[in-house]
Amino acid sequence: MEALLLFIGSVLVNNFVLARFLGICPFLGVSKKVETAFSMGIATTFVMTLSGVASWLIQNYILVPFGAERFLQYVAFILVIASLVQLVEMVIQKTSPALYQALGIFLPLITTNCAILGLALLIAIKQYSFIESIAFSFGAGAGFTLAITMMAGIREELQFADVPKPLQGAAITLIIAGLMSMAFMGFSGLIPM
Amino acid sequence: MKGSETSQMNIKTFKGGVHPPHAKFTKDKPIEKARLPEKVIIPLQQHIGAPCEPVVSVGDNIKVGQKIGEPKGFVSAPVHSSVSGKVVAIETHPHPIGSDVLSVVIESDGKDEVFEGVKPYGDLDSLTADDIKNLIRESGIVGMGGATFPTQVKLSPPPDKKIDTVIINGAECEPYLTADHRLMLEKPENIIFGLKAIMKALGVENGYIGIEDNKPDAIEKLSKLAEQENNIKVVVLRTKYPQGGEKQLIYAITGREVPSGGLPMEVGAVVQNVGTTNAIATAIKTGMPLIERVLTVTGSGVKQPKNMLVRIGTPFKEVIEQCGGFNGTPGKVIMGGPMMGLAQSSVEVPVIKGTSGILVLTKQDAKMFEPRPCIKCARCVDACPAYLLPTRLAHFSEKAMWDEAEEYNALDCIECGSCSFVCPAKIPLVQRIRLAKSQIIAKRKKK
Amino acid sequence: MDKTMIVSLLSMGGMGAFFGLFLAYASKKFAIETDPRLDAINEALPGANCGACGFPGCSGLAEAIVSGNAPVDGCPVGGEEVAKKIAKIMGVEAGEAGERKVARLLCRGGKAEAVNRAEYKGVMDCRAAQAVNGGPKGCKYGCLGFGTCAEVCPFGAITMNENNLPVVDIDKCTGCGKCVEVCPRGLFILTGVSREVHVGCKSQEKGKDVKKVCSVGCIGCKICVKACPFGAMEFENNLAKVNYEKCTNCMVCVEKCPTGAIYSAFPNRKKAHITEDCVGCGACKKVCPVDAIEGEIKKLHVVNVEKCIGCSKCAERCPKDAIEMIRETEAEKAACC
Amino acid sequence: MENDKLVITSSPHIFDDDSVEKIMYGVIIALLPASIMGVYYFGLHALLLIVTCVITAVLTEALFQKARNYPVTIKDGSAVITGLLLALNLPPGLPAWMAVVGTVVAIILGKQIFGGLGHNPFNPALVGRAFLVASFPVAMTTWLSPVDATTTATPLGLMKLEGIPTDYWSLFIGKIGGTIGETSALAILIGAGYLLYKGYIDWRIPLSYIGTVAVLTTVFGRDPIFHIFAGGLMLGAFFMATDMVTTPITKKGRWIFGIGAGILVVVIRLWGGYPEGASYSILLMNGITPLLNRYTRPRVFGEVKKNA
Amino acid sequence: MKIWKDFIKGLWEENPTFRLLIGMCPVLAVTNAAINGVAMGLATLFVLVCSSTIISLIKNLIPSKVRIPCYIVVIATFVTIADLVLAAYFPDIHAVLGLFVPLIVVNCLILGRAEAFASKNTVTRSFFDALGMGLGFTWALTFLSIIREVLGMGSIFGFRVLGEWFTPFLIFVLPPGAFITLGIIVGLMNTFTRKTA
Amino acid sequence: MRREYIRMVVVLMIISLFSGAVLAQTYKVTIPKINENALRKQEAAIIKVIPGAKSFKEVSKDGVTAFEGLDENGNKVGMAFIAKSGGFGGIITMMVGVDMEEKKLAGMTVLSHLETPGLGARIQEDWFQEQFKGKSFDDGFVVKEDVDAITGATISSTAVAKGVKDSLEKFLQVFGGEY
Repeated sequence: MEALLLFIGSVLVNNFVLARFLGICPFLGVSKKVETAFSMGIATTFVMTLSGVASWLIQNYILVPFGAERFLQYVAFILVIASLVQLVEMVIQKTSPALYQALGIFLPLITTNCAILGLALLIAIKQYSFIESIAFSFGAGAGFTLAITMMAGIREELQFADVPKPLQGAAITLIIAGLMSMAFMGFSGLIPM
Repeated sequence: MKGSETSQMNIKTFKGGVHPPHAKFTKDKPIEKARLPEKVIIPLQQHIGAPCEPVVSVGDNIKVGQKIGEPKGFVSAPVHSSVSGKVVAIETHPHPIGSDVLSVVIESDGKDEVFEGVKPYGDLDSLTADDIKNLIRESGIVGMGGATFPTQVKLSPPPDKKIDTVIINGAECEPYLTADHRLMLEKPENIIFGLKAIMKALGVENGYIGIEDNKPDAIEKLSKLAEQENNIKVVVLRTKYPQGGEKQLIYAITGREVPSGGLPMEVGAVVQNVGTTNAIATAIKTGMPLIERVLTVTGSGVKQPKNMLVRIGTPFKEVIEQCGGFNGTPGKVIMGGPMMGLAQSSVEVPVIKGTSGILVLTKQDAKMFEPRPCIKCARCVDACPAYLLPTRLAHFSEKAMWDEAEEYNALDCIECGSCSFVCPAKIPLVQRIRLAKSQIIAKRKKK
Repeated sequence: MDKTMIVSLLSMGGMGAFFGLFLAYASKKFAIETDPRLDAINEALPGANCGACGFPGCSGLAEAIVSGNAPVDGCPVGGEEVAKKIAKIMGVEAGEAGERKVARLLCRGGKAEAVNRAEYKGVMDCRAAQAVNGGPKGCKYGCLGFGTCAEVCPFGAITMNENNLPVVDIDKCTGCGKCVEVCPRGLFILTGVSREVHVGCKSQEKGKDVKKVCSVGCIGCKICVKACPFGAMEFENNLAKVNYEKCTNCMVCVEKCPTGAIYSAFPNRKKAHITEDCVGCGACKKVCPVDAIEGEIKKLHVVNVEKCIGCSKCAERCPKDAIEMIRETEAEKAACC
Repeated sequence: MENDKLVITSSPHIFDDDSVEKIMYGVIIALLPASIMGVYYFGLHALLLIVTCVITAVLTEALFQKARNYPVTIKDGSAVITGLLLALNLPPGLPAWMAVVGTVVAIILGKQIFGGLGHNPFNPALVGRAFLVASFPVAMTTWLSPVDATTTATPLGLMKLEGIPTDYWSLFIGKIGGTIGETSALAILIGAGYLLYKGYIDWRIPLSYIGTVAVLTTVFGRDPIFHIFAGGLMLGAFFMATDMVTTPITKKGRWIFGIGAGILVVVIRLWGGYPEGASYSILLMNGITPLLNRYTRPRVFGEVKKNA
Repeated sequence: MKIWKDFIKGLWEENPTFRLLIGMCPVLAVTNAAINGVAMGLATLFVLVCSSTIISLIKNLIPSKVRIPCYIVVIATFVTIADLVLAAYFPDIHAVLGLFVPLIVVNCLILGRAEAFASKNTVTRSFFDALGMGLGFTWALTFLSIIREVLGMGSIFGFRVLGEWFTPFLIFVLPPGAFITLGIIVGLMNTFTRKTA
Repeated sequence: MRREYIRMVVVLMIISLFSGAVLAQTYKVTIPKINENALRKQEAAIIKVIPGAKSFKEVSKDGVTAFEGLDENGNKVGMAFIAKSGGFGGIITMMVGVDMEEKKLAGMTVLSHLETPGLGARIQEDWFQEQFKGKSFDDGFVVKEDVDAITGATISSTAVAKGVKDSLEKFLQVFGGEY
């Protein structure tokens, strides 16, 4: 039950993009087309869940026992994430070219997605249990997918709109993000986290 | 009153569509024979398909019904002289479809002498299916509802397509037009006769005549005649545009959907227009090829709206003059009905086989509204009889997103105009979609 | 050494070694053959994979650049320097053979010169207007003037002037052919950038019919055919046509055309100019079609500027390359006279 | 001369006489009963807010279009609707300057920066309201009693925070605390009836929206009638969830829109931090409308299923 | 001259926040109060300058295939240092910036500059480039956070600058306000610099 | 080729080692300060909620942690414990001080929260925290009756009150018998 609430909470209430400001770069960059955005979301969710698990293991079985969590945490997490992403990319490339075309090309982009590192750190800070970590990671990924796909849908629609020149591109995207974030405020108070 | 009773119980229709004002001012005006024109301009292409080659030369004396253009391909139809007289020129001439077309100009000698070759083909029972198809081809008969598809081609489906239904389109769903209505009232026996000929040509047992319920008199008349035939039924259709669209008509009557991108024959149906059916009957009974047709001259811009029997090749101007001329300065002259007709830039163009009407609108009525931004009210979506998303397609077209337009089935658009008609923002949806269609087809051809 | 230091050195060193080995192994195992330009661009890009470009990572952008779906300056992080590098990489292939081609318009009948036969309302697009009863223009061959060419031009090289005619900016035009493709009346041609004289009319109507609808159409008088000193004017379907193989840009036809249907891309012609290197061989004198070169054998020759039509024949012939073709600008002309 | 030329256009050549303006003014007429009831219950300040919002909306739109060098289209009535709807979504005691702020935000951020009418992804009035709620949470949740003009709570607030129900009749005629426009379900229904009769709104969205709320509240053991009549659900269902610009164009999409919004309302009302969720539910569904349009494309006439 | 150009471009022309739009997460997250904006900007500046300089120093030693992991290690090291120092000496600021200090590691600005500039240029140029970019980032953050604090709280650096008459627009210190304010600023920047772009 | 791989490994390893060394050193320098900061923060909170306390001592019993406040002489002057509650935006953590003799609250202060700035965040304001001082253990802690709520932030106010009440009960179950 806790895990389920955590999942819903990280999708809706504390949406990674709209409330926590994590993963803004791909959110602004890769949200031009719905298909691409959705694939990006799925790939991110996948990597998030994996790295959530991995960083939980590292935190609880390596860093904490050695008493190094305070000063080696960042380096360790980022290295683990980077290599994990690379590993996943290679595995996918080797095993399923179709999947690689759909998801793999997004993987390198995910390394520097601060949502992933942010997630790993949040798991460490909040001291979630293993199951909670999985639910939280998956929810965060789902929230990211939801937000980026919504954004892409709106931006596709805006192709036909007569947006003032200076606002085109990043500016209007940011404002839409603001309006979306405003709409997501409707969920605040739903689940305290 | 039996007919009207059935009509109440059993009105058939399709999904979508719109209700434009009927404006059928001429429905009680009997067909009037037009004056013999002094000069006719007969385009050598009055059908979809390859143009004809002239078989007469300048200076030749020719008679009514004489062939002047020989078709060059399978999808084509010959062209005949509609007057007797002298060929004065064979040159390109403006054509109501838009581009200039090679045309034979004949000066009438006023005698109206009939060509020797024109004689009745005899009794329907004595004719074989192939005889009928041949005589239809020889008579130059094409779809007279406006599409001008050569009729014999429609009647010659490939052997793997089994046709089991013939539908006569008497819906006449276009506002203003009443030519078919009058034809059904004045020549009902010809319609039945023509339908029987088509059924025989195709070897089909089921014949339907679909008529919209705003023509009760025609329904009654044809129902009475149909009662005497055991395999012909009159079907009452709800008055709704585009009830007369081929695919919509087939759906309303048989419940079958013509596959996307396919032809009616794929669901075993053939649809013929009332005018075409009458032309077939006339050709068999008298041997006279298609040299004249009934059309409606109407609209706010003509003084006396009428239904007229006009020789092919008569310039629009002459026809309009016989209806009392223009009512003030004309704003728009349209060949066909207001929903799908073609606006003309000149009244010098001749009446062709597909001219179902000449609609003249005053400056006032021809006024166009400035398009407003789309408010996504989706009325076009509700109206589209092909279940498309017109607003979306128009947007794609505007941004030259042809691939997306193709994906959203732009090619399934039948250009009926329902979407543009209902659009509260007055966006030229049909025109945009048409542009997208032409671009998609051009792109496909390239590949 | 205390515990903290040991732990940290051990774990960091271990990780470093592990990832080094891992990457070394991976780069060997998963090496894939790719477009060399792709690798080069990948190398040039920042590699931060931040996604600010809108593509999935740096390699995504590299792929898009190679396939032409993204501009060379598509990376906002790398800025100008990276853009230059990529442009260089892409430029290797773009190095052209032969002369650059540009688009030219073959109609001069704007709204001032050509009449309309009807009033068109609806989608302001040439292709759409063409489909409505052949468009509103009196001339069936002339420019419809709705600017569809300007809209599709990916380089912004076409603008519509006040006369409703498209104007091609030769400097911006890359000769991509989009306008040629899109014009429903086929009024654009791609020719070498040095081709300056063109017949600005495509009407195949007879002269009197052309006159009815347009004051700058080709009326089929054939004066240009007779006037051309090089036989470069051809005539078919009631229409004059430049044979670009033979044309020397001498502009005689431009001057002679009674309606102004023939035009040159520049307002004034080039003039031959004989330099000090002239040895007075007289070869130029022989080829000049208008006898504009004066001077005796073995002496410096002089061009009669008044007579010279700028055809470059003499320059081509000169064995010493002593003749230059110079275009006077309007300013220079004003200054010297 | 030009005038004597025939006009050529693409078909069709006749048009329905409905126009954007007619639809907009139809909606304004339909909003009048609710506005009148609001003024009747809450007095002159409510009227002041309505007038302020409408005038501000029109002026803002005109100024923005002027600044962009665009033709000013304030006559089409869409700005009036935005202003009016926003006003009806405000608490009756709100300071007028806040209403002005909300209206300016609604028109500029909600509508004009996307290119004006027809292009806005979110309902402008709701953008304005959400902005105000986030900016001035206290003022935006201070309700007046229609009986004695003292501060009170909305029926939903009473229910959620203190568990006090309100009787049906008061809910229906609007003798309750709430925003200016949402109090009287009766007045809203009169306006909605007019819109449905005119065909300016699609019945699918209000039906699925309210229906979902009724079903879900019943399932979770709450009083469905209370939840339907209390709060902004009615106003939202008939006037904001049916806003053509921000809702799906496909029929299936509209069903999903209504159901989704219904679920969100119930979730927010029963478990969320706010007592009321109608406006957020619509805003959120506005956000996924492009996706709904995309994935609920109707089957094309005669489309053959693949593999069939 | 060249160095001056390297330095100055980050301030305006290629301002990472308003022009290049990179490293947006902290820009949005921590700018709800001026003090946070400044602190975050300075922390990033510190990491950026240090890592750029170091990377530029060792650029010739690093084989290209492991360059990214190497850069990441360098950057992460400096981030950890910054984090520890903040925690030790500025505990209040550290508490507010929280998660976003470690996230400097994945700020594309830093890795981007390392890749695009420091790995290809001299130490001096890299230093000034990083300094310019870092200062550009800092002023952008400060600017944004001042606007948000004034509108959302009526104060700057915690001091109330607008009188009691001012009712703060809370939304500006909430997430939506961050997006909207930045969107509007970027739009305005585009309006005013359109001619040069 | 082989050499290159060896170089890759070696370089990355050296850089990592360097990084490790630097970090360890920095850590050693800063950690005392960081720990002191944390301790001082806690101490300050405890001193704030227990009048007269100058230092504190952590006590644990049955898995519940509490703090004893000590005056300058090391005498027990009261107890404090940490209370947690789910607010509007996230978990609210509070330090609650109790006067065991008078059986009433000695003080309360909010340690951390994620409530809306300017709204729920006002639970940090003194007037709000002060009202808990002197409340009897038997108080109902019902918002709007026993506790004044913050306008527009009923949920946050309720969360604080409920957190105090629940934690107090838990605390009293364990430590209640000591006096």
